[in-house]
Amino acid sequence: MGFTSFKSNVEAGDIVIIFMGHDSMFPLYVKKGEISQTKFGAIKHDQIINHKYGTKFTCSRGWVYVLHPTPELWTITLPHRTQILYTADISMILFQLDLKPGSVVCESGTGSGSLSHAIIRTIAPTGFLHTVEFHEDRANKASLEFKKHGLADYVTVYNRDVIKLGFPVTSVADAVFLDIPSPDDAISAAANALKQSGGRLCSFSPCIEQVQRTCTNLRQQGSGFKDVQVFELIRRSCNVKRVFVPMADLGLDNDEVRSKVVGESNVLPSVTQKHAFCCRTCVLPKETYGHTGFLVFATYQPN
Amino acid sequence: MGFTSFKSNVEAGDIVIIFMGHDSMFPLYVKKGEISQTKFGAIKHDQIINHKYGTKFTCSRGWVYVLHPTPELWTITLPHRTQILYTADISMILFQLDLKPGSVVCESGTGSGSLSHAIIRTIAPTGFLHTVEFHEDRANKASLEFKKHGLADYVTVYNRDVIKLGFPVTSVADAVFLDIPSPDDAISAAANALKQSGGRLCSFSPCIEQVQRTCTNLRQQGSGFKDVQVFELIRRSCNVKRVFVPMADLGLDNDEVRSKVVGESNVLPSVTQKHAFCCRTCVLPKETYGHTGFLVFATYQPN
Amino acid sequence: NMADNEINLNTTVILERNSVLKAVKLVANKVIVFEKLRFKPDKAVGCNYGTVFKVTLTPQRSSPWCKRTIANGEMEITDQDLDSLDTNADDAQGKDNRSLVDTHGKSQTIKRENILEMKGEGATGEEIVKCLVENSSSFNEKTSFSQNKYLKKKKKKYLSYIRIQRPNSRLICQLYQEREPAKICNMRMETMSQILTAANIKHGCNVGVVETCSGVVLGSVLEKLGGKGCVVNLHNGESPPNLFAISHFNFPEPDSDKSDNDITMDTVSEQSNGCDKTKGDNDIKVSGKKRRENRLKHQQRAWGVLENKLLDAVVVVCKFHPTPILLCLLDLQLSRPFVVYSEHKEPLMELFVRLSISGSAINLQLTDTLTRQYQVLPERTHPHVMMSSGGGYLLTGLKITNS
Amino acid sequence: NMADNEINLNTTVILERNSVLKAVKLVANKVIVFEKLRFKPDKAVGCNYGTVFKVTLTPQRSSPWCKRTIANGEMEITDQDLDSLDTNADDAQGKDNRSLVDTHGKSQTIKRENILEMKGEGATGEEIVKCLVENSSSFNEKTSFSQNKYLKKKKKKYLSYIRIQRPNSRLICQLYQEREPAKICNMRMETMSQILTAANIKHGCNVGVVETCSGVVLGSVLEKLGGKGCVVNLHNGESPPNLFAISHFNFPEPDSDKSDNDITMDTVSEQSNGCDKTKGDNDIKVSGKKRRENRLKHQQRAWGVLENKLLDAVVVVCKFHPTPILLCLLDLQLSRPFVVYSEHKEPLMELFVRLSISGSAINLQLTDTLTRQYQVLPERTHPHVMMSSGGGYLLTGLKITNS
Repeated sequence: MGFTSFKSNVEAGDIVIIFMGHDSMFPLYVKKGEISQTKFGAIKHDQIINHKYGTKFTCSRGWVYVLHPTPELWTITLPHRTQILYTADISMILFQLDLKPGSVVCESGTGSGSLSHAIIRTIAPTGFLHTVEFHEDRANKASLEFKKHGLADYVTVYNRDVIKLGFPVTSVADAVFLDIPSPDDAISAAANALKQSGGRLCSFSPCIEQVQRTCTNLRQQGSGFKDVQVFELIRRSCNVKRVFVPMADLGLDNDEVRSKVVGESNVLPSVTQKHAFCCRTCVLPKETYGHTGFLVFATYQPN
Repeated sequence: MGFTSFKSNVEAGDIVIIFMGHDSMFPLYVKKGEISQTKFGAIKHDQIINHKYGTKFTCSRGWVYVLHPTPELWTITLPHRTQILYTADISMILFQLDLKPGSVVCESGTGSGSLSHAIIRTIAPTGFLHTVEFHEDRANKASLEFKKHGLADYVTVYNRDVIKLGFPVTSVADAVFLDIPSPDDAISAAANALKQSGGRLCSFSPCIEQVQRTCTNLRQQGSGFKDVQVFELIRRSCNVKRVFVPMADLGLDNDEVRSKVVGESNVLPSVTQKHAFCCRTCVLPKETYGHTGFLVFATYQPN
Repeated sequence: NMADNEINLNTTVILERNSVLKAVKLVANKVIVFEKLRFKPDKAVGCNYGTVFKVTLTPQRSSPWCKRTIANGEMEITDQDLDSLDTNADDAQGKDNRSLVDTHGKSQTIKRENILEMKGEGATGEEIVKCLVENSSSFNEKTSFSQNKYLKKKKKKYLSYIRIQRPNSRLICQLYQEREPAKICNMRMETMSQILTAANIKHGCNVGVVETCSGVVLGSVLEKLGGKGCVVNLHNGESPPNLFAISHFNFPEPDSDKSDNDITMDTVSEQSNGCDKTKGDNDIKVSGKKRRENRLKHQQRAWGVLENKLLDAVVVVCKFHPTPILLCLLDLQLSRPFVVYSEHKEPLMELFVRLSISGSAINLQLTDTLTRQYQVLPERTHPHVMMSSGGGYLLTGLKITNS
Repeated sequence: NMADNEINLNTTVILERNSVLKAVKLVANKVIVFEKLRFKPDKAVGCNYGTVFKVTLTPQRSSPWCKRTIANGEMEITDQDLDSLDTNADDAQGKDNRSLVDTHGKSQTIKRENILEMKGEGATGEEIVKCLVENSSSFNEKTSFSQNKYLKKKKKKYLSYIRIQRPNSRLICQLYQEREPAKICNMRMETMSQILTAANIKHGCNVGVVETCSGVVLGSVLEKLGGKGCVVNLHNGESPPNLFAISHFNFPEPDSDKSDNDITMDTVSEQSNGCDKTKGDNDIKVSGKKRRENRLKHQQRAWGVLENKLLDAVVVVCKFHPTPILLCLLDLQLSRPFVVYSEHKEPLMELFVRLSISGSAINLQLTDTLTRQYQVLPERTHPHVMMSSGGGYLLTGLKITNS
């Protein structure tokens, strides 16, 4: 299914992403006979089936694009069960954990499954994700979701307290990811899950206090962890817009003023325009995410 | 003298800033009969005297500009006795402390006097700075410097431990600035120095641990402090440069390729240029100051 | 001296409720409407700046023959600590919320209608909060931490504390930044602070200002001059721009007898006439012969500063393309700074290049500043989650001559 | 499986000394020169990746008849923890340095010449450090904290620990970022990571790559394909670009018998011929008939992917203007992503506009990422003082069709 492989046309049972605009997308499970209501009108699923991914689909009050699912689109459209991780952090996590097809990963907690989908995409089909979620309801929902997304072969969800009981597997993981309230209490659990030949660890924390304790424990003599690094990523997305900057009325008919502004070389005639200077510029949104969380990375390499 | 007033021509006894290039400036005390060696050759002080500020001065191997001193130029040219504060932080401190002519300020420690000069500029001639420095040698040097800069009327330097002994004055300050290793231990000293009718406090700390303790103490019931805010400023300076982006050889002679790239509307002929696309862009230096320190601000308003 | 710190009628003050600021002129017996509160300011007179007042809620009675009678609230001095009501902290982060189940507000049996009814019956904020707590099925199951947070949130909503502060450059800047950023060209406080230092604004200097920031820049410069010096305000076209914020600063009126202030806002519209004519208008409402004379005197003085090239600094913070404006005003004294703000980078890049090759400026710097605000609370310390981006750009430099 | 983790001859490894990285191919009995050390790698063979070795210093004897004899150091396994030698932490910050007087190095009586002499006499690093401590007049006056720091600093300089690590995308990226950023278009690690996710690189997909990053991008994409799929590498002009970094990844050679890897680096120079001809070259040094056949097979496969429009992703990370390149390659499959990196914003702004009006792409995002690294140490936690700025820009989007 979509997250680990590609197809060209929509089939019943697929999850697709309906694109109505840059900030208006939602996931849709395609089911024979069903109809979904959108602000652009009804979408009859039967009409989507066999529809080509990436093409327009016309509703009564507008048109949408039917998109192939990817972990990145899923991240921005998924139903939030918790705070989720966003794409800049996810990318850095996958990269710094050295994940690739075949990697075995332990994750806690599963949360809304935003990162889990991205991990599975990267480690499938030969790798495996063991993901632990303390909260029973969330664990069940995540498990169901993975099944619906055709990912059950690559992941097991465990409802478990990782701090008390550790990870369900020992010495098999290439990488461990922690996103729990007390990551510092799970350092030995992480070490146990990791391969004796070594691996990588990442802990995500919104607050610096957790980071401080986590680093202290990672650096403790005999922990087996090395190369502790802490990052924070701020990703800014801008819009390219044409802006018109008005010109002040400086009386350029006056020769004295004109000579000051234009100069001898006449280098920048643009600023002698009467009404407005026009340029293309990058406009940042008024507010952006200034902080998502801190990423702590370390290498496990017991002596 | 220069820091609190303006003059047009250099006089003996002045401190001037010699500008040899954007990253190459130094301060010079003008003294009759003296000669200073620079990379552009010797500067005879007698020739600078009566020289107009802001004009060229020709040395044997190049020319320099003789600039009027300002606290901002002083900050980038002063002899470092300690870590110093830079202009983005200094600006925010002056602004958030509500300083203006007439304000009375208590500072600890004086350090290299970078901030002190900026404070005096802003509060003179009717305000006063009480600045406390633990380190004797530094206190003496700062005191001497203020005298040489004609600022003695607006500032007193005290060699004193502000944590043990508090500020030398009580209930007179409109603002208190702390840049010491344990600002959290100086909160009541700050409160004592501030006017009973209220005032502002700023504490500068390079590390978050100091900030955490300082905020805790500021927020303690009965401290008299309110509106605690913590900022960090990252100022980036860029260079405007013309860059040439080379064009790949795509075989635009081929009609098929050409139609793809140019399109029907021929909107962007610039990209069909053979060899390079030229544009003006902002180039950031490879490395910039990513962190100078944290600024904690609070209002003192005892009930 | 302490009397300086007293709230007076006929001055502008900054009102604060739930971190929202508003500048308002206190007039005897005149109702103030602020953040859903209605009250007369008279009781505040004589209190110190910084005092927190409780304003009783307005009972809103509705009956068949009188849809809604709007009464005024009463002010009452209190020593409530506003910080302790602050619930902006995102306490949830970092807490163990593993076993929480979201009840989606089902635990509260008091509905919006009930609250309106209570208000109509004249219930106090305290009574409403108490009722909400008693009727929340989940309140007792919460941790004391969560109970506290819940109480704070409700108190903030139903108890009506306001603080009255003395206006200054910082608060006026903050007010515009948060409520009407477009009216100050989306400039932020840290940029304002850098403008004042880069332009080396100090007691007694002559500053040329071009701004379209509602007077916030002009007022801030005036504040830092401290009663001596001269600000030449240059504006575009015939009519003076909106300089409403100037009135918030409570500057002594130039012609009032109390004033030892040598400054006025001299608006010289000569720009449109090639710098050879003065023709002014003044935003401070003036009347009477003496005022007119004063105005003329000030305009002539400003004009003299311009004509004799006595400017110590030039500050341009406006919506217009800054290049021609700065080039026109570059006749300031040698070795003096100029500062230009623009919301967009491109116009400043152009000006940067133009000045680099002109030989009339050095130490050119094109900068932007990223401000990170931090929440520092036990176990919850981190940079603010939302950050305002795009605070514009500054170009600073020093006037020199090549000859 | 554990044998996988052993260091072998004829593979490339990453050497690390004092946080400096270098990729080097281990060849039996062949001297490696790295960060002033000279040694043969043979003793490392069979050890686990991650092992730390001590390399004895090279005695440098100089005498009238033999100016300098360069001998090789010896490798020796050790369990030294490299982190404990890390002195990058700016410990001074936040410490009480109020009564410190800078002695400007006057407290050390051992001079540079003495150390060179000791080295010449074959003294070990330990001996040198011990001697330095004994001859420092201020060492005993230092706090134990400062003593520790001093020791660390000297140990780092005179004791020669190296670590041997297994190469991967992360380390190779880091190596170039720190040592030769210009060779990867000044791209940083966080950008590389976003390229891989935005392009949705996964097992078995077909990726079109245009890069001038020494093969770092190509190698990273190949690594994430995990042995299945196809990378079509398109390059400018006749000769293939420098792809040296590819060799660091230790990919199985396509024609070796061990290889179950279906991928090769197919270099198709058809771009310069309007996409109608294949003409390739392969950076992996090949020889022999079988290899040539293999190469041809791979090139044909790559060509097939292009011609049949089977690309699942397009990645452009190069020094060239990206607009015409991406427009040429926009024939990828529908609802598939493309990612374009550029060091400068302006070319991407142009591409952004061009794509917005083309109707062949949606979800366009032009982004940059600010990375803050933190020092987290007791009483010394803060963002790194120096920050690399200007890590370039990314434009990402999804291919769609309007018809």
